[in-house]
Amino acid sequence: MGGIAVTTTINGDEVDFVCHAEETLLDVLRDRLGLTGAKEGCGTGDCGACSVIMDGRVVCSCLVLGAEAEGKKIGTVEGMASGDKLHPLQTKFLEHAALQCGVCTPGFLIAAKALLDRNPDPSEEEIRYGLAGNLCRCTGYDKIVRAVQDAAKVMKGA
Amino acid sequence: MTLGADFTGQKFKSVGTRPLRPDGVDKVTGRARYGADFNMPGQLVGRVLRSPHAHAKIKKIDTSRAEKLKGVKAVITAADLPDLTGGGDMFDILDNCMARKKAFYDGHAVAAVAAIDAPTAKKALKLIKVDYEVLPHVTDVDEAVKPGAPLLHKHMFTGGVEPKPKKPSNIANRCQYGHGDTEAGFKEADVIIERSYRTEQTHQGYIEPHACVASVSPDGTAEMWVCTQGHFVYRQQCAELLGIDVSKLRVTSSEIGGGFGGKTHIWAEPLALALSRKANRPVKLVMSREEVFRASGPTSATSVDVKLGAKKDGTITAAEATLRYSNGPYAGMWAELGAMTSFACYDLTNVKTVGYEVLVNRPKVAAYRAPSAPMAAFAIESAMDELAQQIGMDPVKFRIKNAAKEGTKSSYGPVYGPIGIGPTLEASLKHPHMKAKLGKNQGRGMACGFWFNFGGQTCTDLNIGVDGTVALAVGTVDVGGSRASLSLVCAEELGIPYEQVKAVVADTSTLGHNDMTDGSRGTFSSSMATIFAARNAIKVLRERAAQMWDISVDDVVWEDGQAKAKGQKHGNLAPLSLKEIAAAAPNTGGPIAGHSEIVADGAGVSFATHICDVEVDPETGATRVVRYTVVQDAGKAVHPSYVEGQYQGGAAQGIGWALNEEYIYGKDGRLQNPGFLDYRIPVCSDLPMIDTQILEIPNPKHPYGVRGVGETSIVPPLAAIANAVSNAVGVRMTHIPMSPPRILAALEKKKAH
Amino acid sequence: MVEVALWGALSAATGGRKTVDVEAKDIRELFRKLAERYPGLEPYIERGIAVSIDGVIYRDTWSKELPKDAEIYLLPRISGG
Amino acid sequence: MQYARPSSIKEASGLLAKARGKAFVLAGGTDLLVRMKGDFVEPDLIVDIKAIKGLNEIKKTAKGFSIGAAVPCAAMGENKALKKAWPGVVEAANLIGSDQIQGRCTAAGNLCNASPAADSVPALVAAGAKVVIAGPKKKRTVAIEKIPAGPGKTTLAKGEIVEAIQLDKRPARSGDAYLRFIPRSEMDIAVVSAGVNLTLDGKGVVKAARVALGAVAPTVLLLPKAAKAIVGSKLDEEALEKLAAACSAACRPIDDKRGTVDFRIKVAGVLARRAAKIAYKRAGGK
Repeated sequence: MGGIAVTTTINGDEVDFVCHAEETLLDVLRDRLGLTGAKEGCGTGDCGACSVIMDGRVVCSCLVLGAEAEGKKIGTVEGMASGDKLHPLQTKFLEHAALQCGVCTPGFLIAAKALLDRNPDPSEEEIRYGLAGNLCRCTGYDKIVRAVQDAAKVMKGA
Repeated sequence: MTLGADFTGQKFKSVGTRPLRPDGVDKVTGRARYGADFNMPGQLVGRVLRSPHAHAKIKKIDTSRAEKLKGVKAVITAADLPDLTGGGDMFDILDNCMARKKAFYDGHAVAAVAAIDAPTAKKALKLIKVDYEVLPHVTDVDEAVKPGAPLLHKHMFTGGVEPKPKKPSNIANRCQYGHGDTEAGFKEADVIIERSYRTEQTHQGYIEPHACVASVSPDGTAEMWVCTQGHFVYRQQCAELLGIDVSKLRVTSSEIGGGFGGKTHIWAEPLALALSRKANRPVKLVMSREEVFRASGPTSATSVDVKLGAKKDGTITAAEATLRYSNGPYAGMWAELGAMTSFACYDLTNVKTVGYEVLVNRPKVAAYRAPSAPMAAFAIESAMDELAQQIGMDPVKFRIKNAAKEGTKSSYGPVYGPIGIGPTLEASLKHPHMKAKLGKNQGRGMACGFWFNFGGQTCTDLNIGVDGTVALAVGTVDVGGSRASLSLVCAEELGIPYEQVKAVVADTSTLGHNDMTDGSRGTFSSSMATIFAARNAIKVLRERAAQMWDISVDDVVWEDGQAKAKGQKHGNLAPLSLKEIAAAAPNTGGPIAGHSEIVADGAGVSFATHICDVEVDPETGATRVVRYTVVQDAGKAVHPSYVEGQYQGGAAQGIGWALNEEYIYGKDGRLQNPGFLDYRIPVCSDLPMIDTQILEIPNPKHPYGVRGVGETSIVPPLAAIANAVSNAVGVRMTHIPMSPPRILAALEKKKAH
Repeated sequence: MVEVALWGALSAATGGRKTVDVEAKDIRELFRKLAERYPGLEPYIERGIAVSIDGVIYRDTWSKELPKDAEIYLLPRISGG
Repeated sequence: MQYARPSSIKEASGLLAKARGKAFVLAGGTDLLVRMKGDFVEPDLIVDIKAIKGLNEIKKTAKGFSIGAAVPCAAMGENKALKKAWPGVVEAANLIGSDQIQGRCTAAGNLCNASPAADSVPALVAAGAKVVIAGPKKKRTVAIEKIPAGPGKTTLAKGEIVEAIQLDKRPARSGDAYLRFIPRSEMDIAVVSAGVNLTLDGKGVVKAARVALGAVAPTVLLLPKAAKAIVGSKLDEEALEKLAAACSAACRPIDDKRGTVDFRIKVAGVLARRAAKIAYKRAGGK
């Protein structure tokens, strides 16, 4: 059964792949491109662990077909650091112990980056509603919100 | 080799600080590899066919058409897993992995395939024809004990009852705990209350579905990469079920995406191994979220009756509880744990608890964070709150008056050593949260909680690198940051900086057997083993230093990470650092290491008191948690950030359980909400910040005073929120979760009369 | 001689006795004597019993001594979450 | 399964009309891919409409707004003019799922998925929206409440695709609002929901009104009787009571894993009252 040839951009690099019509972008990232940062927690858009940025918007990659990635600009957690310098969100998540098992962390980092790109100075409530699409079962969210608040301060140069 | 495990009350340099965890960067950059992130060349995709019926006899399974489908490399049924267990618990695990004669619940595995890709595997499952004879089912814990309820096992007679009952029943076992004479106690009471409570079944809710890659070779050796809370136990059990020598099965624990007890039990792992053996190719088997809900190990649904009697001055004269816990199709000890923990926080002269293990057509129950304790605490702490109210006594003071202390005979038997229930109550009384103002439709509630804690088999290797840095290999899986805490303990005992230690979780071929990371034992037992391994290494380091200085080892002491020569006659000898001793190792006897293989014992229990404010919308019954405080005793917080993380995580799970989480079964016995849309765990915008206060009452049986803290925090929330709702809108909720429809119905009933 | 208290199911297997007096210096001797006197206890000992000595819970390590006047309590092995 | 990405609506509806097996339109995909993952549907053809020019635009003309079928709900929330004119419609569209879902899901998709609990539909029905439907041969425009036919079913014929949702220019002193009940604060499907749209006269008296309820019947309910209860009033207590009573009386809900019959009947009235008050204030009422 022939696949669909797709050309897209991931973390700034041009990438070609072939996928089945029903294959999701998440399956492509993980099983064909070896980018296992995005995780499948549910496959139905309810947990956010597969979040990536596509053309500037945070989306669940499990609810996007691989074929739809044609010509898009995709950002995954693997692309957040620049060289060996971590993104402020990555640094603050570590400093605040905002992760325990860490399986939801890639999704949270992507969603928090999209949130801060759009709203550089969010209130606690705006952070909590902005991250409501990402489930975490270990932390109770407290330290995640504090890490995002701290990162926002650093990124604003305050 | 134990060199005295007792608490010494020493001052700490590293322990108690908050460094970055050693495995953190991989986790924030997406490099960390979890169960489903691992692949082996030539691997096949494994998929499981599951029963759509709640209770059905399996008459015949025709796999012929599936086996013929192009791209299918192996198809297995229970016939491919001959019973090597000899009965008992292991047989139940085998039967649960794949149904042998009967499917006992919606989702019970009946067959499995391994194929070259997912579409082929999916098609193959559809070609397997199973001939079921559907039987009547029962999924409710109270219905299952009624006469005439459908029986899961024809030959199940209730254990723990003398004389042995004649008729079979769905009650697998009865247990009893307590002391004194409750009848007499109730006669002395001025006030008696009797209430019945129910809690629905909930799931641990870890975000990572179960996943493994298994590879079995015809020469009897095998390898498995799996997300688990205990790879040694997984190896032991999988080897037994598959008939493989334990030492020939190497199991590597991947990073684990949450467990909370749900990954202390094998589910599809033996199927992946069996498929790989049959196909002679590695098999990757990853559960879907729906499969995790239908066919892993949720906790029990419960039905608990409580009777309490007390004098006007607040002294409890008698306390009784009867606890029915659903076990799924196989007998466990879940009600027994409930019966043991029910009144554990209290100093009672007359107490009696009776537990019944009830079998139902639901998935096999597994541990979920302080298993069985939250449900018992919900019933007891709600009743205690109501009793205090009827006597007109402040709920915290009522508990302080009856709290267990050192020397109290616990309701589950033994006398307590030094314990923290009193201090957590005193601390909560003084906490600013207790005096904060409440708004409209808001209420405050509190509750206490307890969990055992235990040690168990642990071994640790500590190797001094050629450059003097330290590699620490532990066998307890790190779910919530224990590699950071164990590195701190190792650095403390060796007297070197934290950054000089690198802790890893070793696979089963590099360390001796380690028990599961459960029962909050991870940090407790591995820190003890790490301390002894470090002390053994120090012994070797002192011998090597003595050799280097050519003096007697008795004149060498280890201080601040260095070997020092004692006594004037050695005055001129400069201390030797770890780096220097390591550099000379080739000449002084070879690699330097310290090992420790122990049964860590003397685990100290961990008590907590929680305070919760809620706001209830009287027109819709919606409840919102507006403030939450956890006060818990940690003995010694090795890495305070991760101790706080355990307090906050446990509370959040408790809040979800209290308000929204439940398994919903239809009349057809099928699970209606196997997904994160309708199995509603708390989202970020549901919760306030969760404030924590760590108390440190040292555990005398641990060198640093450490207690296990991982589980207690889930015990109080159910009752704390129920009591807060009652304080806010004046209705006593007796059914968990307190979903809006249930609260609204209770409010309507209250308005009606 | 030590006085050993039995939890629910164990007392059922000894004909309802709540406590038993046994001459034993350590856990191994205790289990051996109990099994001889009450064969009904065999399966429980086999599955693993937790031994509480003065309020501290120990696994069934045979060499663990039983101090003369200590409070000994036998409990089911507990699994956690 | 075949995947097609036509560049014109004519080509798209042609593909759907000629399709032999089961064919589905893909806009945001946040419903379709969930149903595919759960094996509720196994499409033979998916027609992705996001490459069709004009479908991902919000056009503002003298006659009102036209929202393309491929416009993600997040974009509706970012359109200041639309948000100012129709706050109720936009807040309903923005309540569908998380930011991750908002970046993909569309109001047209929400409509065509035809869930009785669809969030954007009650607000659009209250707003009196119309739907432009492109068929293989001709186009037609119908009132939005005509589209849902029951859980998962619409009145669209084979080959027909929703091209845009239109909102007419509003009379002055108008306001709309949408509220829903969910057990959590986010991420849930509405247990019950209410959309109210009204216009006031110079003295703050309700001149015209439309009231719609979600998740209380096989399709969204447009309730003229409930609207009549508040027309002619300044939303005093008595009018609000009559509104709530009319809404509760019209409900035909079911017991399911999200809510009970009694709960939905009672809370439908509560939400309608609260939404009416918000709409009234937005329309300039005191």
